[in-house]
Amino acid sequence: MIDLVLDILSWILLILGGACVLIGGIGGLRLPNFYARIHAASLTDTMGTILIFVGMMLQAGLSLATLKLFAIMLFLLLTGPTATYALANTALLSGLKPDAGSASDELEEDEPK
Amino acid sequence: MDLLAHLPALQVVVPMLSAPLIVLLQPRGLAWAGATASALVSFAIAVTLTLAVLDGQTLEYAMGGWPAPFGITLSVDALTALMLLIVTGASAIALLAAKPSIDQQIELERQPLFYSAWMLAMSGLVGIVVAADAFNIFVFMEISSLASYILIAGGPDRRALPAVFKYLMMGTIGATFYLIGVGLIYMMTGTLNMADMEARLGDVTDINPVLVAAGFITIGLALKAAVFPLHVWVPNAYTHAPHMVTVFLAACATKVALYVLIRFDYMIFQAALVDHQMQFALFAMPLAILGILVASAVAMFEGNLKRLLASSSIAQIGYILLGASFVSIAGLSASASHLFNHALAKGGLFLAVACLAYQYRDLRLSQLGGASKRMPWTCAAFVVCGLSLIGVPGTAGFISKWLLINAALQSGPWGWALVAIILVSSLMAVVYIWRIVEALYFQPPTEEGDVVAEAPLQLLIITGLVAILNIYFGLFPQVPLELANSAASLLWEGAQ
Amino acid sequence: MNLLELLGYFNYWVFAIILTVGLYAVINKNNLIKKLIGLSIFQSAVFLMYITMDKVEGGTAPIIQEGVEGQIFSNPLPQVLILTAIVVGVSTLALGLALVVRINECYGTIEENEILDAD
Amino acid sequence: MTAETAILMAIIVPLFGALAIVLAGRISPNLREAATAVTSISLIFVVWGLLPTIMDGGRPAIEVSELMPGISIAFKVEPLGMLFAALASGLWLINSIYSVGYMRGNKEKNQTRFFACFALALSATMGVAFAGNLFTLFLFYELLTLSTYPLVAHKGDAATVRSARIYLGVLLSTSIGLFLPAIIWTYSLAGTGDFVDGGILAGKLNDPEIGLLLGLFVFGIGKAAVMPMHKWLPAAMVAPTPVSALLHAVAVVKAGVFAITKIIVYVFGIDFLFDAPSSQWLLYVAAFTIIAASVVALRQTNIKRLLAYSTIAQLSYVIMAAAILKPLAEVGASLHMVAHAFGKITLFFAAGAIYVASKKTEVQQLRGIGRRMPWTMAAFTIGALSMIGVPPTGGFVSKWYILAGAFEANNLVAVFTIIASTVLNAAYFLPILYMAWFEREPAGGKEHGEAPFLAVLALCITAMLTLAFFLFNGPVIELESQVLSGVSE
Amino acid sequence: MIFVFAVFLLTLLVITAIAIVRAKDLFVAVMLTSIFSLLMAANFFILDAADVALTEAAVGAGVTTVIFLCALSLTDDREKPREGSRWIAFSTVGLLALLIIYATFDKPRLGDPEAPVHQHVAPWYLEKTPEYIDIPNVVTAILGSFRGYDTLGEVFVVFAACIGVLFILGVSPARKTKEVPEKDSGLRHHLIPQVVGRLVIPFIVLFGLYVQFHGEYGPGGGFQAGAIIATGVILYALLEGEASALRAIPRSVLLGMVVGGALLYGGVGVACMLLGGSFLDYSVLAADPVVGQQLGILIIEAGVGMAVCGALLSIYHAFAARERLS
Repeated sequence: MIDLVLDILSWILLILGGACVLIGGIGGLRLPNFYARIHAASLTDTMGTILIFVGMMLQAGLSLATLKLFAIMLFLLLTGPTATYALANTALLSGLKPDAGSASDELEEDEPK
Repeated sequence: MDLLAHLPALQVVVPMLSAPLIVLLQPRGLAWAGATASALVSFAIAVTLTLAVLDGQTLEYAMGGWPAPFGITLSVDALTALMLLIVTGASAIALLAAKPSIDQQIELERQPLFYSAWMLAMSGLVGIVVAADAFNIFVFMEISSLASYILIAGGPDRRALPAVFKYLMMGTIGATFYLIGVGLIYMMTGTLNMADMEARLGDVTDINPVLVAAGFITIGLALKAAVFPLHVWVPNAYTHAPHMVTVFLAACATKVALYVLIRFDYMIFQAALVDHQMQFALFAMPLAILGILVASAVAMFEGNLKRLLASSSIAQIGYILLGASFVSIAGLSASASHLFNHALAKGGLFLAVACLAYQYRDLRLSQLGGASKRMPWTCAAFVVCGLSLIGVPGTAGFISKWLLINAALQSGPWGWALVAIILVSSLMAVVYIWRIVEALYFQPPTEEGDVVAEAPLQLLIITGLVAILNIYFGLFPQVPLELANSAASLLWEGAQ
Repeated sequence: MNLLELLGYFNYWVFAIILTVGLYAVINKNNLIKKLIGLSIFQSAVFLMYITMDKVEGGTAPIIQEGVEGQIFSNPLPQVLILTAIVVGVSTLALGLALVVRINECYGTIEENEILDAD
Repeated sequence: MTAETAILMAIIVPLFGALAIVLAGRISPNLREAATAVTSISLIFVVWGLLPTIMDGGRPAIEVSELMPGISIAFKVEPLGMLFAALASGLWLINSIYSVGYMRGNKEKNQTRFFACFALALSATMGVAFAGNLFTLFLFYELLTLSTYPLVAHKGDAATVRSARIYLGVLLSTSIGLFLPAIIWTYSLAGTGDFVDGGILAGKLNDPEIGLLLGLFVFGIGKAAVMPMHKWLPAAMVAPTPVSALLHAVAVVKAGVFAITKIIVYVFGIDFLFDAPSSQWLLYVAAFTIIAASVVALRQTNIKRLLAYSTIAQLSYVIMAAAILKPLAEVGASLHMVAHAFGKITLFFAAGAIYVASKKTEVQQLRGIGRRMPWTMAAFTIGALSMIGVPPTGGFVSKWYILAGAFEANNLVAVFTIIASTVLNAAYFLPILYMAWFEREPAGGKEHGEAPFLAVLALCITAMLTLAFFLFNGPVIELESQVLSGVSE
Repeated sequence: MIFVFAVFLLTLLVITAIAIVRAKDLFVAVMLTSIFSLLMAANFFILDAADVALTEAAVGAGVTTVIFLCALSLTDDREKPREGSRWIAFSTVGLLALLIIYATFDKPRLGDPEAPVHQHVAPWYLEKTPEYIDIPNVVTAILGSFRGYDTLGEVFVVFAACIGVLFILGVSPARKTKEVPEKDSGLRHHLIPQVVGRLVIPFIVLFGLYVQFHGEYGPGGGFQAGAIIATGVILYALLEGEASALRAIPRSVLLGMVVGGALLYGGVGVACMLLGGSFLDYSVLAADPVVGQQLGILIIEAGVGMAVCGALLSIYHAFAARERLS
């Protein structure tokens, strides 16, 4: 009984997480300019990560695997946003003006320095 | 276990472990001394091993005590011994002579790395020679290749770099092809030990992968051995490398790959691929002949001394392959002895070139005027080695030419045509060697005038020694011939 | 032919395709770094071939747990070989890149044809 | 000193001589010349010391090293070789005396290299003379080619280097392209290449191939200058005269005909060859060469080139005599080897002396030179007469024997050739003599006297030898008859 | 299920490969290469090759990318368009592909337990490892002992690469830490990466050590550990800047690690010889051969770890210390 509930729950989480990742991906492709895109990307590595990992933990139940998964999640939660920050920062330093709604920076955005 | 039993392992381990130690030798000259010492030691080991296998026995050594095919084994037989002599001998001689030339070409602070790379190259080549395990050959092939890239990259001018890059590309592709071939064979036999492969390939039913494997291994090794159409990396690499490196590599590097190729084709595929004779007659022989003729022709019109000799090396590789492609004992022993004699002749020639380069910046023939006045001994040595390369009687080169022609005569209806080709190419050799000799002797001297300014004594003595060896082995070739013959019969048994 | 068999062929074909793609880059590209990238692809294709052949139906990674009986293990040998091969690959790559850097310093370009013109 | 060591000494002495010359050359010219003289004298002692042994029918032999089963470096002294060696070593001494005079008179450069290579060439010649099998013969044959190359290219200017290239090209390519295959063929047929009385090929080979193999040998041995392989000899005339004198009148060219004779006698075997019709062509080729070369010689204006073509003709005399394959003719062959050696070296010496004294190289310039250089021209006359074959000179004797052999074999081609060539020889030598002695010197010619003393001395000695050989040719016939007795039984 | 996934991954692999070759921007190409390696690693994992997967992830995706980026920062990261026909290349590689595919049709099918690969040698390893060496990870057993000689060779390949890069880039091992201009003083003025990095690096190193010493039991071993620790230090260098990284671990120490690791491995082999065994025969290291084997493997893995870590770091520094050519 409880297993079933856990299973369903975990699947829901997994699917949601998958959805987040998917949305993040689509956003990364479709959004007009760089800063908007990294928002989408950040969605992937925060929300997506959390949901999927929790789902998987539920799948694994209480075991060494869970612990490992938790560690990995922690790690991702630390690194992901940092990477995003670094990216945005570099973009700013390399003279990319945050100017919402314009697709003007396409050119530079092709070559992140 | 007594020392002799350990020698096959020590042959590889001594130079290998000396490499890291040499890196630590900073003070002037010590690195050179260390490298030379270790090269001499391994040459001594090679000689001992040769004496041990002269009576036709084979030494086996199980690494880590694990029996074949589970562990990696080393095996030393007559052919191996011959190659060991060539590799360690070339390395020792080159190193003995090297110091002045290297000091001239490479900054002191980079020398420890350089000599350590030299040791690695040598241990890699030796490792390939003694290995009895297909994958182990790959590993040591990579060691030797990486090390030789480093050595060549030490060349004086910037053109060395693209040359090395090309060599690196083609070398890696060759090694990877070899790896694919070995993988396919492993897939069909489940073993990596070469003797075991031979045994088990016999009862492989689906022949396709084996055929493809044979193709990959042959192409891969041919790339490394600079067999004719795949030789494009050689001229630049040899031309722009440091002179002593050219001495070392030209004497043995490509030959080792060729040795592996012959071993594979005779020992392993013979059992699996029926009508080996045909296969050879169809592929190897035309390539060999083309290589001989084309490369000699190129050499005839080449203006740069080192590049000229490099092209002639390609032609000589053709000779060795040609001998093997007769698929007869006579042909094989001709190849084996030519392995030795060409190493001797070409090594001597490049040593002489190193001496010349000590006085002449520019090694184009047109710039070498009056060399015979300035460096008489060097030029004399050069002439002697050149005659040996041509195959004039009384020099080492003649022995293998004679054997090769005999083998060609016995090789069936086309024998005379082959003899004709060999003779024609010899005449081409006469032409390109004589172009150099005339440049050295009968060209108006350059502005330096004709004061005697010889290369350093160390370099000169070794060069002269090699020249004398060329004559000695032309008059008393018994030992190498004995090795070559037993090697040939060994391969022949493998082929039957 | 069952799914596994199809996958087997598929693996080998992917190996062939990646191999050729890599080799194509090596042969046809002018940019030296691109050549090196192609070379690394070329090599990893071979890794795929080796690893493909070590798979055993229903097998697991060759790590023997205590007390578990009758497991099937995949073939450890190709894995060992490829461990070696990977390291060899990266070593070659490092050396090649070092060369490229020096070439760029000496010639001011890393395009092969321009280098050939330079000499 | 046993005979065996004597053989080795004969080859080693000049080698060390060369070394000594190089070292001495560093110190002083005189020391170098002394080294040359010492070497040549000691060589004569070594070689002529062997003579008695051979006369008593001894055949000392020695094997140095066996390279491959059946193929070894071995030496064996037999009458022909003995004759050749004695001739070469003897004339070397005279020639070195002459060279000193000539080289110094001309102030040539690189004299050290010159004398050193000369010694090397002599060592190679000894090797050819004493070779015990085909392989050894080939070895020293090539060595001779290579050691004479620097002598030919001595002057070092572009034209010289070009002719030297022809010299080397013809000799090497014929030897590698034809001689070597012939040797290998012989080895694969007979399993050995040793020189044995009566030949080694008897019965191993049937008719058409015999002619082919013989052809490979004859044309492969380019040094014999059988047409069309003769081009190198005129080319070699760019060398200093001593070289032309000793090497291209005696050592090198004689090495060629000597090798051919030796191969005919000891590899094929006279009787075996006589029964093989397909070997007849050799006679005709030789005959053709004689006539053709003489005709060409008629039209030469440069003295040395004229002598060169005359040499080509005279060499073919020897070959033709050998090819008649009759004992008397064989005797004639070896007699002619000696006679021509004496005569031709005299002529070259004279030509060189004229060049040193007056820098004259053309026939037309010789008008009335007889008055200025009586000794030289006297010697020249004797040499010329010997070439034509007028008694009392050595040339007469040898021609006599050859003719006798030709009649014995009633071989009319040979007879006709000899007569015709004699006429031709007269036709190109007599005008020179007439010009030299009886015509007036054109006015305004530069004053000059005799050549340096040493040169004149040398050429007088050889002229004397030419005359003496008319009477004292006993030992040669003695030796030759030994060869024939060895063959006939 | 898993096979569908495999097919998916493989397809992705092919697509990535083609994308890499087509990409004109080398930076993009390098990033894609790193992704390619990750996909490859995933494939390896599906095919039961845990160790290889770990190595490919650490070396292929991690270190290789870093070195590539170093090289890119020193050269030009745009590829010039290439004129001229490409049909020769196409036909060559096409021929090659056909050749291989032709070969595949006689290959034993994937996973066939009867395939010769699984018959001859491999079962012996699986069955004898507990008896002779008695460590769970058969791969490590083979790597360390049965084919230890190959691994020795491999270490020397890494060594060769290290001295090669040092030699070619002309950075002498003797010279002490060469002063690096302030411009590349890392991200010291960026707070967040600083903090996070400081937080993460210890764990990376710790994980590296775990992989190193857990190699006998689980996937992992010297190479992977070396690579992971190296990446940790490289991250430190990125954060704190070259100079401080070199202050922490100077070049001489790195070179010492390389040399030491190589010598340690070789030394074990020689020691075995001296103790009467054959080269690399660890059984003689202890009274009980099995213990001896385990001891030997432990030591040589340590040597491998040292050598690889040192080599990768020296290579990184050799590149990073170089001025960009304007």
